[in-house]
Amino acid sequence: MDKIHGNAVQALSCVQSGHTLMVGGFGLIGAPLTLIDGLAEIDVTDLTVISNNLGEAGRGLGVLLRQGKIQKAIGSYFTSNREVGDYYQKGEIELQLLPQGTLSESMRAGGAGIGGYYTKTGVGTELAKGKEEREIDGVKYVFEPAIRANIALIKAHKADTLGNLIYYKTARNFNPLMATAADVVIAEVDEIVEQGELSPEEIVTPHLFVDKIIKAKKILTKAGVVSCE
Amino acid sequence: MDKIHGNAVQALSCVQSGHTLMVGGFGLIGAPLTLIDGLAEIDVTDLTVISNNLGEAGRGLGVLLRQGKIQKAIGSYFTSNREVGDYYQKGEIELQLLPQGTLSESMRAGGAGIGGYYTKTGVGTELAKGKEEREIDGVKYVFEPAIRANIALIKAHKADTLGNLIYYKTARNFNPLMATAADVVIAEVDEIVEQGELSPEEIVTPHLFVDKIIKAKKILTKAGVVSCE
Amino acid sequence: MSEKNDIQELIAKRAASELKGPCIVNLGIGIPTLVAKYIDDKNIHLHTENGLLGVADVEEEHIDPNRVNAGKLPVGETIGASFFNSAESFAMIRGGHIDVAILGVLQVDQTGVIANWAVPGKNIMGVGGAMDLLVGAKKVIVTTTHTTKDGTSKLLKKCTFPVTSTRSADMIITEMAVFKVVNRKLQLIELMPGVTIEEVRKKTEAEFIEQRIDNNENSFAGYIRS
Amino acid sequence: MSEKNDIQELIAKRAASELKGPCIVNLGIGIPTLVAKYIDDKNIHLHTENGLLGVADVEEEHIDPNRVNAGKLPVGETIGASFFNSAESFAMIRGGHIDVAILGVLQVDQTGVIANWAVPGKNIMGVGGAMDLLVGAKKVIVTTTHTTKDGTSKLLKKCTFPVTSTRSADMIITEMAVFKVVNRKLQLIELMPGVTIEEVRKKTEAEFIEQRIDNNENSFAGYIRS
Repeated sequence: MDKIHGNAVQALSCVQSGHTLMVGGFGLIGAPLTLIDGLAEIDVTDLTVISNNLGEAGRGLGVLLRQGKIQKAIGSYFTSNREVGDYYQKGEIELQLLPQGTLSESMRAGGAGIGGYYTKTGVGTELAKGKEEREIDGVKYVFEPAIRANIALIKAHKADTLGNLIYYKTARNFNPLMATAADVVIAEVDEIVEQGELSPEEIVTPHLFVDKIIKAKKILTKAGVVSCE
Repeated sequence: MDKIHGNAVQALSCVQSGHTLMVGGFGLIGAPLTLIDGLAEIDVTDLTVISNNLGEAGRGLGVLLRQGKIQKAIGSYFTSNREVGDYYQKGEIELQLLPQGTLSESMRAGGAGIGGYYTKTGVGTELAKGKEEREIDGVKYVFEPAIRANIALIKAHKADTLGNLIYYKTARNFNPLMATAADVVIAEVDEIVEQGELSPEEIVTPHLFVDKIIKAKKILTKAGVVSCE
Repeated sequence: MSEKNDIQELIAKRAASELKGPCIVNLGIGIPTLVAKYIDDKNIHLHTENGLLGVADVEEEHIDPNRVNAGKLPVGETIGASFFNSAESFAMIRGGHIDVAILGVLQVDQTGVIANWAVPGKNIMGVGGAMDLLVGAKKVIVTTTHTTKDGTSKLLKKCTFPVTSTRSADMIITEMAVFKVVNRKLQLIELMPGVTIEEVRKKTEAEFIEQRIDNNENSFAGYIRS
Repeated sequence: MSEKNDIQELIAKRAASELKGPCIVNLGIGIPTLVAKYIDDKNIHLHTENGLLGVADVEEEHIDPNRVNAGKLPVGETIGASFFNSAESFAMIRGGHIDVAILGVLQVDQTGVIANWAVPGKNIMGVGGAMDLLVGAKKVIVTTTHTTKDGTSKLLKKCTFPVTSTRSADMIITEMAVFKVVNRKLQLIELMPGVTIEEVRKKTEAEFIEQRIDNNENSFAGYIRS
């Protein structure tokens, strides 16, 4: 079975309007910029996007925001794209804010067959309003449900031809978690290597989590996002 | 601060009677055999031991069982030591059986500030008796509380002098989880290397989890457990 | 080879023929372990819950005591294998990332529910990963001898031992026959070579459906092998 | 350097002096980020919640756009650093593995409760790791200017902005004074150089304890620096 696809649009053929998508990255760092470009090209709407941020103004997921493709966003820090507030004010996007630790933990739960869990984070704050509270061994926790997506778009550093992945520095962030929590996982990578080139002890995402792989055509450099075709 | 200790007994000075101990390993594979030997030498009783197995008859944790030091054991597969049943019949040990996935997940929760979680595993079985059941999105789950210990005794392959750890093949098993879920974590390692010798991308247990390190004096070989002093 | 071994190999070989790559397969202890040697599709990847994806056979000289399967037996690793901790391994299982689990059982009932971890009257001493595999694997194949040593059916109307999960297995393979579990009913789909339907009826306590094709006494729905 | 910068550096330097190795420290965005340059103890390890233990300064030529801190600013890595995913990073935070978190605030009240993520009337757009750090870090040090730009006290009787946690900070460091939070009460322990107790009283809405030592008007319990 060949997981390697020639381009983003081809790999994204499974994305449908109304789908929930997880998109990796902490801002633009570790974001699958080529796949996001592909999303911008295809005709899908009413997406729910689960991602820490919505990119920056007009960059990364910010492009999809401007296209009006995002119906709802679940994340922890939308502030990094100043346009999100404008769309929210106009009622053009629904937002769900989660503490960053809760966002990442809920993804892990979703990928691990855990229905939900109790976290200390947020107890007694506005973000816990309407959430079930429970005391365990004298400590207060709030219930958080697992989250999953139809599709995860992630960025890794290297893939082998089987689909095993390793990451690069803080571009790792949410990517390995999203790889576990979606029905279809599409990875954008800097480099594709032969089976056996990644050390079995070092592989962060084993291949059973990965469905499709494309090579990155846009990368983040010191000078900003550049094309590397 | 120097985390490296000269011998097991010295490193174990923090262990007290009545303590709850996590002990790594899947049977003898990845078990901290030198630290277990140290436990056999010191005068502590009424221990609660959290470990997948209680070693084998007279080997690994099986030695402590014979010494009568274990008041309660929490694990998933005691069958591998045929003597556990005898002690249980005589009322000399209390046993708590958890599915292996629940055992490992509860450790992770304990280390991650999660109070408890809902798992599908065990629903409708004898092991779920008395446990809270909850339906989430149409699926039944049981509640499992996090588990923690006073002390974790783990086995790793290499430590650097800061306390970063990497593991070796399937000797990894429960060790990285236990490293997160105890007040004091003591790691037994095959080799101690200089800071910087382990790749930052490859470190499995970052040093903030590790309190003490000793060098292994007993290791598992094809021929069985041998001394390597 | 003893008769017992012959039977186990027969069942294991039949189970292996159910596997089509690409897929991720977890093999339990006992007969399921034997399945490995009948797999020659490189797109079938074996997972063991103690923390390895890419289990391979190992020759005596390459045995590593720290590289074992769930039965603590030495195994090899494929090119492209990876190691991970127990929580990650069970996250794969519970999270639905394993396509097929092949498991041994003590009993299986006519709804496909299995019992494979405890015997009443004996100390309940071990469960391991059995319950996790039952709730998590997309497809569960049971491999078992048709009867116990004393000739009693292992395919029962109702399990008398504690069940492992409320979830039904999807297929049951014995040395006598192969059953599919469809809508919580056993459906005979195949007789093993030389076995008659009468023998299966005699040795099986569980009710099962014999859906004949073309009114032919020996053909069953799905009976495409002989 | 501007007066604003001077004030921030003063606060950061004072916060750095609270840190004694060995310890694991998480630095928030803003003034806390500046604390890094006043640390020269090799046993103080900096954690950033986006997935790095062992944050270091970085010189322009070594900037890597994929190695950043929680404020998305480029950082370096120490020898012995490690990278991990976001869930693992927050497991460290929530699980009690971070010794000290140094955080900026919008407001802090006289029980030590802080508000640092949302302003009423504006869109609530971001929370990041603030709530996790508050519940998880063993010790929380607040670094903040004593007043807002228009001169209003940031140390209030009660926060008017949404709070970040019900947990109190342990210490508050401003350009005017240092307070300890003991049993949910602010206790003045130090005046910054050149600041008088009268000035602090005037600029502080929150009630705080002045526990004088030796009846000396300028000595407070814990006042060991000048």
